Amino acid sequence: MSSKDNDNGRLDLVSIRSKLETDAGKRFWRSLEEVAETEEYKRFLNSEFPYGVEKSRSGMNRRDALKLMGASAALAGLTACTKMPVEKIVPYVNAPEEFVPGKPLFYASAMPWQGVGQGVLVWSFMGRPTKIEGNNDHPGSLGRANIFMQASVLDLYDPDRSQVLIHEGRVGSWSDFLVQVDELRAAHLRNQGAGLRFLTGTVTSPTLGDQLRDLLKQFPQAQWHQYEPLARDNTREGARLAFGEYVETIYKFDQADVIVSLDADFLFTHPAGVRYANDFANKRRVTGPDSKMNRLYAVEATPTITGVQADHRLRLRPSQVEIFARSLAGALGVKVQGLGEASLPNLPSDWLPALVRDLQNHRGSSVIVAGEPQPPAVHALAHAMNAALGNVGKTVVYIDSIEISPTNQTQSFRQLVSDMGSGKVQTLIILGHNPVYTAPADIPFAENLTKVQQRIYLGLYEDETSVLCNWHVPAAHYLESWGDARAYDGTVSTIQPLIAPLYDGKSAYELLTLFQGQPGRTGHTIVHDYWQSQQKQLSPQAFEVQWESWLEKGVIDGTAFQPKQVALRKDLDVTPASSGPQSSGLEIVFIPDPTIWDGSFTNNGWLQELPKPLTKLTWDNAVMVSPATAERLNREMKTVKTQGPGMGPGTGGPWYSPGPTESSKYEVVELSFQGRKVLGPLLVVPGQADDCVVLTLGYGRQRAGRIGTDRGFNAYSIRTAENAWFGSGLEVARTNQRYELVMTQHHFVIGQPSNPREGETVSAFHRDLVRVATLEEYRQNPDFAKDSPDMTTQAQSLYPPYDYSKGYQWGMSIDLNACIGCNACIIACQAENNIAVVGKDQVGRGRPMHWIRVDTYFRGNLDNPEIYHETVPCMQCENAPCEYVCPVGATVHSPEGINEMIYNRCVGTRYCSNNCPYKVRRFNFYLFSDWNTPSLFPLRNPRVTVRSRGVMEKCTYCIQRIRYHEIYAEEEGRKLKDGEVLTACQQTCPTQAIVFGNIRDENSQVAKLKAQSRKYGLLEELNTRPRTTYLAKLWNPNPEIKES
Amino acid sequence: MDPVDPVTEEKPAFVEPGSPWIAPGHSYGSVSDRIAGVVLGRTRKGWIFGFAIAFFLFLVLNYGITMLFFVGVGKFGINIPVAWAFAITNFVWWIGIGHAGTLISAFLLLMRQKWRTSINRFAEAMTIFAVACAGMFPLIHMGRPWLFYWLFPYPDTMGVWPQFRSPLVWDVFAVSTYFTVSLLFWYVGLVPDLATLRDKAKNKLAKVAYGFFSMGWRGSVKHWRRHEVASLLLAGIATPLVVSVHTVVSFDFTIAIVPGWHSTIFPPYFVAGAIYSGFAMVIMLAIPLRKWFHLEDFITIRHLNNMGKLLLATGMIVTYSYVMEAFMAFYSADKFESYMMLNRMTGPYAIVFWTLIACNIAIPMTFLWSYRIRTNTVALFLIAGVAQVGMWLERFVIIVTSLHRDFVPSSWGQFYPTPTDWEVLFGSLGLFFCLFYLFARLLPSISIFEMRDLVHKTAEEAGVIAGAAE
Amino acid sequence: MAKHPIYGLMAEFDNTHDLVAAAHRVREEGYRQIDAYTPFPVEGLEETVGFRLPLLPIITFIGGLTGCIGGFILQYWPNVIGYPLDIGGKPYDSWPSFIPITFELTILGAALFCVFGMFFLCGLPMPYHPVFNVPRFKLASHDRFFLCIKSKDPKFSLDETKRFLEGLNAREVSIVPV
Amino acid sequence: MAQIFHRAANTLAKATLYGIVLLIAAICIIAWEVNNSYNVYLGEHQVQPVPFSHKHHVTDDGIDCRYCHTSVETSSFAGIPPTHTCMSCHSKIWVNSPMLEPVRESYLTDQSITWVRVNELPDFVYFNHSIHIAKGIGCTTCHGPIGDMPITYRANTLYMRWCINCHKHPWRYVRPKQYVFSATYKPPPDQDALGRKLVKEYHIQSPRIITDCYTCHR
Repeated sequence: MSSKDNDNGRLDLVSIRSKLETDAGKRFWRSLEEVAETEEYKRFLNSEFPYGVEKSRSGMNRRDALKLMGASAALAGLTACTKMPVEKIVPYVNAPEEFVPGKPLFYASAMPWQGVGQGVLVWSFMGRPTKIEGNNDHPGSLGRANIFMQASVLDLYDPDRSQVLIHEGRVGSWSDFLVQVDELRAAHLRNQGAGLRFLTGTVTSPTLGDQLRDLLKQFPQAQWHQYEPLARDNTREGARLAFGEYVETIYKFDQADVIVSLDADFLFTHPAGVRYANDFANKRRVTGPDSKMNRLYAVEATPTITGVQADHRLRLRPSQVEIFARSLAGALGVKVQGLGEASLPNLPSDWLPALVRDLQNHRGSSVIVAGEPQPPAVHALAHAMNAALGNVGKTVVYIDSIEISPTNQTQSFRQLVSDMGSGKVQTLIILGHNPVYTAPADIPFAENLTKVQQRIYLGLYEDETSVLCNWHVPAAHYLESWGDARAYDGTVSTIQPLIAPLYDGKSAYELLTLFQGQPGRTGHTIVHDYWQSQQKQLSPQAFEVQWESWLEKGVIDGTAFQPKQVALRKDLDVTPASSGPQSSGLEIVFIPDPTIWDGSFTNNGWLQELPKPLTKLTWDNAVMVSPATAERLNREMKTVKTQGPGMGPGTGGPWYSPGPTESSKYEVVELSFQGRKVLGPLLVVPGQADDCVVLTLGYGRQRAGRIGTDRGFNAYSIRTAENAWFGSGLEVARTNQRYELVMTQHHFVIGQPSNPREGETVSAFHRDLVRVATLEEYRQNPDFAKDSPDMTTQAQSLYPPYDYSKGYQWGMSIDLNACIGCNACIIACQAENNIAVVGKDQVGRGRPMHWIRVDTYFRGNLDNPEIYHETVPCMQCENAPCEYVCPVGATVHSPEGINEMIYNRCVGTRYCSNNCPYKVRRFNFYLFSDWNTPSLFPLRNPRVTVRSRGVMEKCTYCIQRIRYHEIYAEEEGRKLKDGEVLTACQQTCPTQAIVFGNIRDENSQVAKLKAQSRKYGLLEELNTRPRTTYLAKLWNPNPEIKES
Repeated sequence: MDPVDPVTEEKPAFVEPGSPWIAPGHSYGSVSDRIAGVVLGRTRKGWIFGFAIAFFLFLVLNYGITMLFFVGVGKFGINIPVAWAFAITNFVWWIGIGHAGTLISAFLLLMRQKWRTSINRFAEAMTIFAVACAGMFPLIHMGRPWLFYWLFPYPDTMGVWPQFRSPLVWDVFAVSTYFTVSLLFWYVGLVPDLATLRDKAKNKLAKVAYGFFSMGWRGSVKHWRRHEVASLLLAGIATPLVVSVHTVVSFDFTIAIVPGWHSTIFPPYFVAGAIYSGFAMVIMLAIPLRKWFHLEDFITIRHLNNMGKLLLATGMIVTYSYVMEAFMAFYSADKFESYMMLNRMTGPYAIVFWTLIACNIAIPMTFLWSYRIRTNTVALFLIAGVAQVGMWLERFVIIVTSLHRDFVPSSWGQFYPTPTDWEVLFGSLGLFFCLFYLFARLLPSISIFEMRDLVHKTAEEAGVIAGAAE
Repeated sequence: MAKHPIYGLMAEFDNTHDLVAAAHRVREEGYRQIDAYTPFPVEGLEETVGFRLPLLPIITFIGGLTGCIGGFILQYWPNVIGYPLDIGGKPYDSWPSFIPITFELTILGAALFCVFGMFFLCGLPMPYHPVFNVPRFKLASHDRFFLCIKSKDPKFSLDETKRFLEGLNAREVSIVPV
Repeated sequence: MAQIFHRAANTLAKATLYGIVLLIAAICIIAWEVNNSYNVYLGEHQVQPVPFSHKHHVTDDGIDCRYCHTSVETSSFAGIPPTHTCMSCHSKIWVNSPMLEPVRESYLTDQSITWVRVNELPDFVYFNHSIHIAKGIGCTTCHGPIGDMPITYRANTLYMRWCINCHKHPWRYVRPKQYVFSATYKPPPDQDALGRKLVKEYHIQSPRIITDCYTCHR
């Protein structure tokens, strides 16, 4: 814990590390150029296994052996007759002022995601950011965070990040780069910027926008292109189609009673997903039989986070959604041109009329949301329907576009590439987003890129794009740089660095300022000066005060856009772009990956290992089809001979020890779409629309890092600009290859009720693990979730019960009605509690480490089942079965009712896990925690022990947070207030499904929730007396719709 | 039989006429020489060959354990939910095998069964080696085996103690007590025979070694009397001990709430199963032993027949337990129990379950009724082997099929053995046979003094030496 | 008492019958410092050599009692007094859980006391003993029976005793040097 | 038959048996002692880059603990003074002392002084200074007679057993808050009565709560 403080008052990590790490630190930090060329480095890049695990699998080397011996001797030495090791302690020379050693600090910042600022609050321990929370003051976050925000801190410390400037494949120097930029600038100043192009993602940052505008002014012939693979072109174009201009739509789900989602995953993939999830859940929060709930109708192809929550979910192929939208618009009496007369043959007859009546009964309190995959016409229809239902201004609000320059990004990109092809581009500056990998298959970006003379790429990683560029400038992570970004409603969020750039990375601002001819300006000056220039009325001193307060809050007050009055175009024409009905063949659907997004998180171990919602697939993507389609394909698929190496087996073992491979090997199929082919393993997903094949993006990367390289298959390779989201005419063929997919939950029993008799999902209901009713049933019988008296915890015991009537008594309530299964709690827990990543092989062997998991169960028919998410942390049973079997007392109960796990006492018999009926305990079968990669050390939460090999671990109700607050409350001589201690999962949960607190305090939120009649405990008949309890799930179906 | 005793070079006082438990024509001296001759004679090629194989397997075990210690317990195929598998299966299996030895030496002694005389020594040795093999497994299956001593109560720097409510701590006490008592019992029995070997050995080193371990035993009346009392006392306390040990081992499962483990029938069921597998092992050791070392005179067909009958009897108890376990699972109407049983019979491990039924019930219970099969050494050996495999599978089924699908279906999983799993299983056989080969070579496999006593009693009963004592 | 250069006199017998008969005669003759050496336990000799009620069962019982009480305290003390902890909601003194270890330690205590008590009472280990000086004594662990009258017996007299023993159907009588 | 062993073997055998018993007992006692002193450097002076004397600064100069260990009342970590703190005096006094050369060098070169840690706990122990201060546990209770230490040494084993002893009987060690930073405080003869009063006054939680594992391990 020592270093000089730099000018920002934050620590320079490099010097910390070089002091703390002697050997490894030297190798890692001081001779990067050497490292870059060594075999070791290449092996790292190609390694299939994440940090540290690979070595454990393939045996050990001498150093490991010595280390293990040393470690075990040291561990044993704590109690055995061994002399303790001498440790050093290193103080500061000059201590930074705001630090109190040992206490965390919080800084507000924002993470740009889809170009939109997501407000974050960052924990900083001794100058190192370790954990991301949502920012309470930020409209897009309200203190909540999603998986990408939570996991972004791992990217900061990713050892695979590019660490040096690369010029023509070799380590370059920054000064050479400055010279190069100067030359380019001079040249382009001469030719007015002809041939100078900037390629960025979606830009909402006012400062960056200002810089770009300035550049375009300096170089009038230069052009600025924007491209992101998941660009919201359809949304933008839909708005323009409806209103004649680009406007942003804001939905007020907290006002909406009836919601219709047309292929829209607004709870998760929408840039405002965190806020929308919060608003949506608030309208579903039930406190008693009198409570009201909103009603969600979802029309979609594959079950999404949003669709699973729908009270009525209609499976339609994406192309059919448009037909549905047209029918609905027609039924609602929307008068536009080109509506058409098509209708859906397989639509249940009572569906549409019931939906229309429901919407019309909720004029002004309903909302129709069109999803990004749908063509502009559907978006325009949604706008028209919202207008017709009187929702505009109530549940739907329009504002100016939050982007600096809203563009049709696909067109912009296509134009750039064609200019590149025709030699019109001399200098291309690419600001991130790895376009070589993400470019549509029919836009030959990579091929034309080499025709550009000077290719400069600013990126976090050495990736597919960087290798094709002359200059690769390592980018600064958002936690290392200054910046700003607009939230979904236009509010400007400030981005401030928590740490000096680890690898001397540059932000986009700092790169552009070079081209602006102002090389000396730092990121701080750029952003600061821009905002000062916007506040000319303030004196410099007053501005500094203002600036500090903005940074403190993380948002700039009063920058939210005001609602804008827009009118539907009179001549709105929604005639389908392509004439005639869609062909009846297979339809291909592309969706962003629910864990690694568009590929920008491919090298993030937390997200790779995060089980995808529903499929619980980890470390891979799959070719997802519905059960009926799988059966049909199985009958009809032709076998083809594939060229090339194919997918390989995944992982495997020798014949006498096949490992989990045989049972989890999936058939690899060849997909041919518009002449392009890709191989992928076939996976059946219940609830998906028939005759469509869903692929997730972001996998199959060639150069991602040791985590992400060569995982899954690349769906971009068959994704065209025209069919960016879906298209028909897909052909699927059998290849006779098999590939191992690894899932944390086994769905092999779905659809095979005969063997074994009781399938996984059937038995979940048989065992009352998920309790569910409709709102109507609940009103009639509020106690439906209660255990029958003969099965409750009142079971007789010969032993007197333990006295839990004093002090704090911690408990948790999880509202299944609010939980949307977004997984944010899992990543929050992983970040908070230093949970290790184990790799695909280990997950396949049943050894994932997540302390909290989201179980998924299906009910009803195979084709369109009801889908339930159940979040399962440790139940903290009062009569914990794990405790009395531990031979060394490594797991005991606290007087506050927490089931404690003491790692340093654990000898690893794993008996506790066997005896845990909920199976929430996790075991370090190997040395899963990375003790070798220096850059990952500062990521760790210093308040939680990093577990070693051979010990059990589990959810602790974030005891470090409880103790932290408890100690300071004790010092102040007061009791803890309700809500003062938040567990990591609770704090991040976008829907506030998880509530934790003192159950003895009757006024605490958790006690009130537990008093609800919907409360039930898992497996209470075992007399475990769980402290974590659930609130039963409720549906609010439309009584007019009879579903089978 | 040579009428002249090779040691005394005189005609023995008498030769016994034979009885069900010993072939005719033996004198005190001849039994002593025959049994001691195995130990004091030259090393045979067959012994070296067999020992080499066992030692190779022992090296395999060492390899497996080294990997486990250095790389981690993840070398086993275990996971969550199946956190115990081969190692604990092996543990219970070996402990069970151990039980027959103590039962023969203690229980049959109390019952005054004469036929125990010729089998108790090697059965006790088997017990000790089996318990040694068993005791190794809880250690190597720990995540941090170097901290094993935390399971023992001692005043540590932390001021904490073992958690005495845990069956694993009970195991520590039960197994270490069992090992200690078995070792003592065995040693007490060996002392007079070590004196015999001391007196017979020609080699100076052997003389010193046997002399050292016989501690100066001289067969005095007072020695014999105390020896007899001690043997009886030990038998008296070893009999409840042997029952308690497998009861405690069964507590590892019954104390837990896992469906398929949490069952009150387990203690007797485990004890019966232990004796079943133990006798199977005794048979499997006795048959080659009598053949290779020409001990057919002492381990007679009647011995094998009796052991076959015991195998049959314990097998029937085991069968009854299986039936009751299944019956109770359904009769209890407990959804977890009944699913567990159904899953055992029809789930992914059904093949293992039905193999176990075949090995433990169908085959032995069909054939052991026949006298001809019980007295046919090859058939008996094979049936004992089948039962041995069956008992291993039984433990595997109890442990793995109960764990792999317990309460919460989302956490269901599968267990697949890894090379390390097989290494330690076969390696432990190597360790056992290494020890047993050494034992058969270095120590008398049959109790010499008790055989002399048997000769005496046989002769007495036949009137060859009438009323000698009175 | 005069110091004798010899330990005693050793008579060798062929069978138990002769040995037991001889032993009775020796006792009747008034000798008390007698010992018999046999290859297996022979009944009916204890009284003749003056063997009283064995202490061993009492020692074993004490061992068992020590193990029992010690075992229970070993568990009771840490759980209730030393460092009480809430384990699975069970009371600190959940004595039924302490029974197995108490039982095992009872057995262990009894067995250890029994075995070590036996060796102690027998005076073992005693690798050197005068009787081993008799050349034919090695047959005592083979098939012969020996009766020894020790020189410290008040009635012992080398010649007389030797003559007496030879008259007892002994196969051979030899002097046992110290 | 000839004797195998010499007659001395009898004595030797018995002596060996008793010897083994004695040897085991001796090893246990020695191990216990070594583990409680040598292994934890108990009372052992550590060689430090600067021979800093707490005795001189605390007793002779009367500097308060908190002058250097600034965060002891507010944070889990008491704080090791930055070089700047040393120089705030030593830029004025003892400016040329050769003993202080490393301090001056550190200040000039901006390189930290690397001290040898004296009171060290394992990483999985989350000791918190501020709560102990707040509840009336004095510095010397754990750090020993710091005012009499010319060179700092470890005065207690800091073993868990040692910690637990106080957590089980806090009334034996608690002192009035005004004496927490006193290096010369001696417990009064009626410590037990005073302690029980202070335990109530300072709301020190019951031994069962503060001997809970999660008090220190997380």
